[in-house]
Amino acid sequence: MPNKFEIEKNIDIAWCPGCGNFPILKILKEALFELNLDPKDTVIVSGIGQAAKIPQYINANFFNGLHGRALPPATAIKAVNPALTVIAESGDGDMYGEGGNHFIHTIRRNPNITNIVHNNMVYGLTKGQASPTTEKGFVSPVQVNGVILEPFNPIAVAISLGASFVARAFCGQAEQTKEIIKKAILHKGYALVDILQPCVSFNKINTYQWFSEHTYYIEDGYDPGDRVEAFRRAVEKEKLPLGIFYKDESKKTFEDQITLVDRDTNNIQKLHDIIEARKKVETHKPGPEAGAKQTPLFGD
Amino acid sequence: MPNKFEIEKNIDIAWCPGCGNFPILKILKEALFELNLDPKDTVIVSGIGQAAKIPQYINANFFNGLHGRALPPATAIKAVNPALTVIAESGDGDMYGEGGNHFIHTIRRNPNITNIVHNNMVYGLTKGQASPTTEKGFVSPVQVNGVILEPFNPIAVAISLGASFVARAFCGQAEQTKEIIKKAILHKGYALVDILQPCVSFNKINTYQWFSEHTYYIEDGYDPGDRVEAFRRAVEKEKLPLGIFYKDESKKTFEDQITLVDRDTNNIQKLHDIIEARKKVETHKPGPEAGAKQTPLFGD
Amino acid sequence: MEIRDDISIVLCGEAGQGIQTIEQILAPILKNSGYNIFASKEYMSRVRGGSNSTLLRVSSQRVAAWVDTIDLLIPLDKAAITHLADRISHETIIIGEKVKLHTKKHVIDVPFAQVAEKAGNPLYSNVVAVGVIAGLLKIELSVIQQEVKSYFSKKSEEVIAGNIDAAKKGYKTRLELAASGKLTINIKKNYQVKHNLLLNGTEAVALGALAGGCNFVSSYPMTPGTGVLTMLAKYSKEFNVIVEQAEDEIAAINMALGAWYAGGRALVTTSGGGFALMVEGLSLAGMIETPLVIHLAQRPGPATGLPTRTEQADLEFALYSGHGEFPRIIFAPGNVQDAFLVTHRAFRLADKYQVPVFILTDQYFVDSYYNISSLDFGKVKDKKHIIKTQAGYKRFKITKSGISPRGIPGYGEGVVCVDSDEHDEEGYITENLKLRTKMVEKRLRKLAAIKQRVMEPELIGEENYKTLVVGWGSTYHVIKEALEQLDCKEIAFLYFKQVYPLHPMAGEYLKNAEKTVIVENNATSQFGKLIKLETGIEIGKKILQYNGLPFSVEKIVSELRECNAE
Amino acid sequence: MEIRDDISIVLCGEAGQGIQTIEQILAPILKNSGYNIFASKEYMSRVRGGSNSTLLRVSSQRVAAWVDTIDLLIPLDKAAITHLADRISHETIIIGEKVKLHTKKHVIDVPFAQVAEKAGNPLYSNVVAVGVIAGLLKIELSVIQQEVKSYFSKKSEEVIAGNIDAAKKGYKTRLELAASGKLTINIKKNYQVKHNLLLNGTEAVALGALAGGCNFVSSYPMTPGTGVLTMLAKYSKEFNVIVEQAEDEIAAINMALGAWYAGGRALVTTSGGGFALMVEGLSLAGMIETPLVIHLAQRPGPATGLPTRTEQADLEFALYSGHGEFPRIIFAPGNVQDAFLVTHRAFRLADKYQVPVFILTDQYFVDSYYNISSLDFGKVKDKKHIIKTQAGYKRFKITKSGISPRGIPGYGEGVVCVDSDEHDEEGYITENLKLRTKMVEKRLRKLAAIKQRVMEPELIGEENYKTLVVGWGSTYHVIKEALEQLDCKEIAFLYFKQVYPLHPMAGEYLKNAEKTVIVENNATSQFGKLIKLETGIEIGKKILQYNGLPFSVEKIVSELRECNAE
Ligand SMILES: Cc1ncc(C[n+]2csc(CCOP(=O)(O)OP(=O)(O)O)c2C)c(N)n1
Ligand SMILES: Cc1ncc(C[n+]2csc(CCOP(=O)(O)OP(=O)(O)O)c2C)c(N)n1
Ligand code: SF4
Ligand code: SF4
Ligand SMILES: [Mg+2]
Ligand SMILES: [Mg+2]
Repeated sequence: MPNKFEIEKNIDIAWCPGCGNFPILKILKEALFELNLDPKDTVIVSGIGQAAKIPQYINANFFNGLHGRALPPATAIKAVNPALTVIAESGDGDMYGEGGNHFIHTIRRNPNITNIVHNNMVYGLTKGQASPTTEKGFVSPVQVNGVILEPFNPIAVAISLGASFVARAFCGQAEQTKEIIKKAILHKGYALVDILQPCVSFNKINTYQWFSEHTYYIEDGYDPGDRVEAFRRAVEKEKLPLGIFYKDESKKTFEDQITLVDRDTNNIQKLHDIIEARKKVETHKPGPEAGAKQTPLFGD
Repeated sequence: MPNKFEIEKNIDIAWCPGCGNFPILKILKEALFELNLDPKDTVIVSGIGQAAKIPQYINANFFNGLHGRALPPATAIKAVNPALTVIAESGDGDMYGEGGNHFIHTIRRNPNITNIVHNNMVYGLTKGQASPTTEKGFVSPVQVNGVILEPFNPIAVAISLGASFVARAFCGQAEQTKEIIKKAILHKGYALVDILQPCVSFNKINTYQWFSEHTYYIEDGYDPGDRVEAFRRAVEKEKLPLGIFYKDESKKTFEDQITLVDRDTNNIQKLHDIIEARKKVETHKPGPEAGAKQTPLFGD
Repeated sequence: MEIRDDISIVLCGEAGQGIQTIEQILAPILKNSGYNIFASKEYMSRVRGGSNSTLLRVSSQRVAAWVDTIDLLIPLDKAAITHLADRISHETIIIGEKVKLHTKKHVIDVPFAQVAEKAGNPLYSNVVAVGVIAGLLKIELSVIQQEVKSYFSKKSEEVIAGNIDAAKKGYKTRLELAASGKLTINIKKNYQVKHNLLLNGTEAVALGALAGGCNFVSSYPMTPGTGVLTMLAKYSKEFNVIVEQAEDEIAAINMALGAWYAGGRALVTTSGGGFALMVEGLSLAGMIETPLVIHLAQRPGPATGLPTRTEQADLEFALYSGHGEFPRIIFAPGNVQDAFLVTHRAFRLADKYQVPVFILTDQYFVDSYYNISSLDFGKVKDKKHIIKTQAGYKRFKITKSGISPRGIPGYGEGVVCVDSDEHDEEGYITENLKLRTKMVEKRLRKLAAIKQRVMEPELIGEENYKTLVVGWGSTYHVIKEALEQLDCKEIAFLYFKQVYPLHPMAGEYLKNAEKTVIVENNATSQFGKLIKLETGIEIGKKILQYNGLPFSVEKIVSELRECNAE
Repeated sequence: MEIRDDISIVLCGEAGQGIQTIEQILAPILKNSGYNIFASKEYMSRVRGGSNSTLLRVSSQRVAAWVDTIDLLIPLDKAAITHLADRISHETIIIGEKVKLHTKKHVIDVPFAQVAEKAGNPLYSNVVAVGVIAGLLKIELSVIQQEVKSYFSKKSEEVIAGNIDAAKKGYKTRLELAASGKLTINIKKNYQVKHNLLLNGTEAVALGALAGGCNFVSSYPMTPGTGVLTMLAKYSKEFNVIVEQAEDEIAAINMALGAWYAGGRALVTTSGGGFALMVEGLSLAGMIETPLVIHLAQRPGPATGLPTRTEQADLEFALYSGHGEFPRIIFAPGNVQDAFLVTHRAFRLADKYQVPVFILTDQYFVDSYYNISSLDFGKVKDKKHIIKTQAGYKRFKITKSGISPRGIPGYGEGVVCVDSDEHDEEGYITENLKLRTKMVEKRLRKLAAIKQRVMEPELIGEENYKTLVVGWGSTYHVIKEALEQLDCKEIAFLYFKQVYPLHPMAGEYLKNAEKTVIVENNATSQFGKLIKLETGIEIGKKILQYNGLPFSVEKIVSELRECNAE
């Protein structure tokens, strides 16, 4: 059976040969296909960057929005139409830099979306400046003396925020990564998949080889239900663990807790009723509750 | 000796009687005084909110900027003039909500500033909406069905970000809080002091009594150098630990690692020299390094 | 002294002294008794101290504008007298606690605190004032008692009883006042008013949004925009509205765009500083042609400015912000009926033209309320513009009108692709520069379509005016009443509820005037500049105010008198 | 064929094929050999595939403008011919690999790849092209060899040798071409040019900032604004500049304000989408009267738009954005000398008037370079406006000019208090509404002071023109060269390097014209609207382009011819 997520016509991909974005694209399309999803019920939401171009190469709905702003529309799309499968996907600069505040608060909301981050530890599209995940000492045209900021650890931060699914993968290992992505999509709630990805043009440090040498898979039998243990793993430095660090299936999703949109509400009639009722009210609705102070009049 | 940080003329404080902001104001002025600081070399940077009004009531320099944006100017002020003592102070909504992205990345920078957050678990100034630290279930005029988001745990997040000093205090306990603030100011690097603070007007849940009952001090002998242990404490839920969770004195500060501004550089002469030198260059500067690809022409 | 048509009552005190309670109890009683009422407030951005005041106008005719005049002042503290010094005349009757007020002005002494204390608690002073006013306005005692009871129904028995007693005691003083000949009020009641609707600007916008099918609101609290968020939250269950307090305004607008993209109808509500953070998202709306409705409630800037005050200084900001070029629509309602209508219309137009639509209000507008006979649903239609997609669906099909039929994901066979980069008809990124030109023109062409359906400015007054006064948004009632007072047939008022694009009649009306005057709550006459740009006509006289307060009828009257004398 | 004055060479290929290398090696050699040169590029926002091209003009006279004409085309791939189809005429000489190009057009066959392969690697094709061009332009072989060697000096011995060989082999083909009579170039050299300075817009702005004492830059990368950040980073040690890549543009602008507050001189550099996020900070700068310099390098919007292309569509955005009302200054340099000067001036004026100052450039401007004799430091002064504070210092002292002497923390006895709320003279929050009015007026009064020192528009051409062509920013050289070509005394060019406030002479110049024409790289004539607003004059003809490319000299020439014929 052909993969419906493949775009049929010839497309012209804007990535460098050898870029880690290619395997991610392939893995993602396969994962979507193997999960038996339908392109017309799948929405890929991205920001701006090299990674963020990914929806352009997949046959599905997409919302390729602003740099750093994939998560808010993704959350809203899922809330308005929970039948859709929603994937928010972008680069490390996009998700953890410009979009850092949405990363924090989207995790707190726990919408049932999958957040895939192509973590190449660099700003690819704008020519090689440091990203939040860049290692100290990395020299770039802007960081001429080398990066001095502590690298952002998305795994540790997501765990500290109570994310309900936290994983790291490496695009050099297709099968494992595909399995992780599939689990993330199937997970009911927010799922972070931080994918280590070489940028062959601008990151000469964190190459395929470097990642191979500096990663290992979390052993079978590891309990992804223990948050403190997950944190311990997350802050390991010598080698970066791969796999699912943490998982909490008991958490309610955002959509499950909010009023859902019924597209066919007849608001007009309801409004009429409300207005007529309001006119008739002879007395005023009760003031503040017992013990409550007067609500002061102010605000900024 | 009178406290130089007291404003001499009569001031008209805009807080509600009984508000936890009063003890914080008092504690802070005492801490600054006891540390022998000079108002003219002290800068208080704040955002907007009830907490953020604090610099208006202290005799010192202040930069009362935008809602959520205290940390970037604080970082810059310290970088431009490291001789100044810089305190960035605001409410929980300001620092963790609107300003969340700066919270993340300022910690990564590790400037030598003190970040004091008045955590009343509510938006005071705008009349009682939920803040990022509001507990689940809290009902407000906007969260009519109660808060459904996971509360933001500033301590855990700061630790996950590698903050070099992370503490929690409770404004109901003046002496201990003052000691923590003093230590934070003396700490060389970014120091977070999250101060639990009742809002008597809009938060009827987290009252003085509630905080007294739901907190305890971390025992003497606790080792604040162990990050994983600090995290374990940070995610405790039954009672909130007070005190210094984590401390790392080995980290270099931002200012120590950047070029410092020498106000009297004679740029004009240097520019002349550069331009003359450039005119004379017969051959072009070398291209990319060996092995480097051509830098592609692109960017977003 | 006898007052017959219209009384302006001002309650003033510290935040927390309960002036809002007085107003909240009185307003519905007065309306239900057949009085036209108007209430508005000016307040400080602080919780304690300071001075806040509420203006309550009670009249036989419809009045709905801010006045400086104070016929009856109830000062709850000493500072009130200083605070209102400019507005107190020797005709102002002051009722209050003489000992507390320390003023040389003549005060009709009603020892509120003493009376309240007798009723159980000096804190009930404000309810004594309720009684006094109700008494003076000849409300039946039982009605007040009933209202006070209901207002305090969630409090303890003791508090309820005490407050009822306080009201009663206040009520009694009315007889003394009348007997002494100091003050009698004989305003004609109109029992039709009883069936009227009390509505403020906030409510009108929120109800208009619901009429427009709004089912998603994502915003970050900011005075004076928050009220609409709160109102929608209140009705969220009944109307199936997803209400989300975003982490910041950037998230708010990007969520709203996501919601529209997925088939929802979303609103954001904010003020200038919050909107400043939405500007990139606005430009995104322009590019991906996703509808968007923005309620921008103005307050004085720059920056944090005066958070609880009023101004009309964000018109140019709304008009020109966002990088790149794309069309937009801006409404600025001047009365609650229009606020309801334009907000409803905003949703329809946003949906139809796939452009951002603004509703520009301000603090004065959202916080003021009055009775109207009803909301007119006449033009309220429930048309949606979503199509079911086919395979090969082109989200950005180039059409003559510039409007491409809008599909949503999951509805039909097509996929719906939108891209913030320049794109082809299917929504894919493109670097075809000829297509770029076409896409720019397609987007801008929608403005021509929009211009076909601009709301005409309303001419209030005689057609053969000599002087034409121009106003927009919240100055509507103030100018209208000022002109009624001036009662000069040669002056007419041109009221704009849609400020962009401008209706072609704007220029026509202006050309016919000998003198033109503009009234704006800002310092640089932003709408005047827009009129100049669009019609080439430079308005002769500018009446500007930027102290954070709304214009008063008196100010407009005196400025227009001057202008006529010039 | 012989070319004598001016040749337009275009190199075109896929990203990664090394056309930039060709240009980078050739430009300095050509300049040092006494040729005037101009180089500019148009490129796609992608890493692979697509077509990018570089225009290299070599001439005996100063030319510095984009032209459509291609005298000599070096296509490195097949797509190049299609990409440039509109610009290739039958006079265009194409030198390339016939077999590869598959075109019916006449191609002078130079088998680049074959030649390169012989030199060691087909990848060296681009350096073969370097050789061909250098040969045609009569550069000495040794000079090229030296330059190629130095360019590749960081690569392996083998690569260096191979490239030198490639250049040599390319060079040789020149003789064949000349011999065949197909192409001879005899452009006069001017050995003065050797001592000239090659500068692009980015460098000019960055050097201007350093001249203005810039010692702090906080920005977030965004094309085409990033170059200035990179340049300042490069010079950061030498000039003691703190360079910080912020987490987002909001942080960037708030850091910059903190830096100025503390005594630094800060710049932010960005493009429209990044500036959109700075708008709240801009308003803060207006309120706390903290100086600020913003380099806004425009690219086509809305939203992400065409990231690597050019446009002039953010003028209104820069002019009107930010909530509330406060003055600002906007420069739009049209040549590198002016870019240097206005950026320097921006720091001085920001410091003096305590307002935000914009430098509005665009992708075409920042990416284009050419030789100039030198940078004129004539007007470059090093005056700072910081005072030492006294106890009781009032940061916002109300003065006649509106400017309050500015202190910084830690320098003097006073404390320096700034507040985003409305404040009193000392900087404390206030709700005194009379003071509010005074503060609004104080802030706006600075505009009057600023207007005293506006840069006059430059009239290029004869005083007694009949047609006046108006341009601003990057169109400068294009319009100028077009007018030179037209060589018609009746047409003059009015060039604005400061676009706001407008100089009073603007209106005078326009009034004196029989016909007025404006040239803008946008779709709605934003500067034309500003002129109309400020001078009341509606410009007669608008020449607009919004396809992402700069205007060409030819386009302006033909539009102006038409206009004259009308
Ligand atoms: C508001 C805004 N700021 C800056 C940019 C420029 N920009 C585009 S992509 C990018 C960074 C890309 O880095 P990353 O997200 O890591 O993606 P990558 O290219 O590495 O895959 C930047 C800074 C932008 N488009 N919008
Ligand atoms: C950009 C922007 N958005 C919103 C606001 C409105 N606002 C002012 S303070 C505040 C929240 C205050 O909460 P917090 O920071 O917790 O301070 P508190 O008042 O509780 O001390 C908000 C939403 C603003 N001033 N600016
Ligand atoms: S620049 Fe880096 S991330 Fe972008 S396509 Fe090339 S290799 Fe991949
Ligand atoms: S509203 Fe809450 S936080 Fe603000 S002053 Fe009152 S009690 Fe304190
Ligand atoms: Mg990246
Ligand atoms: Mg708070």
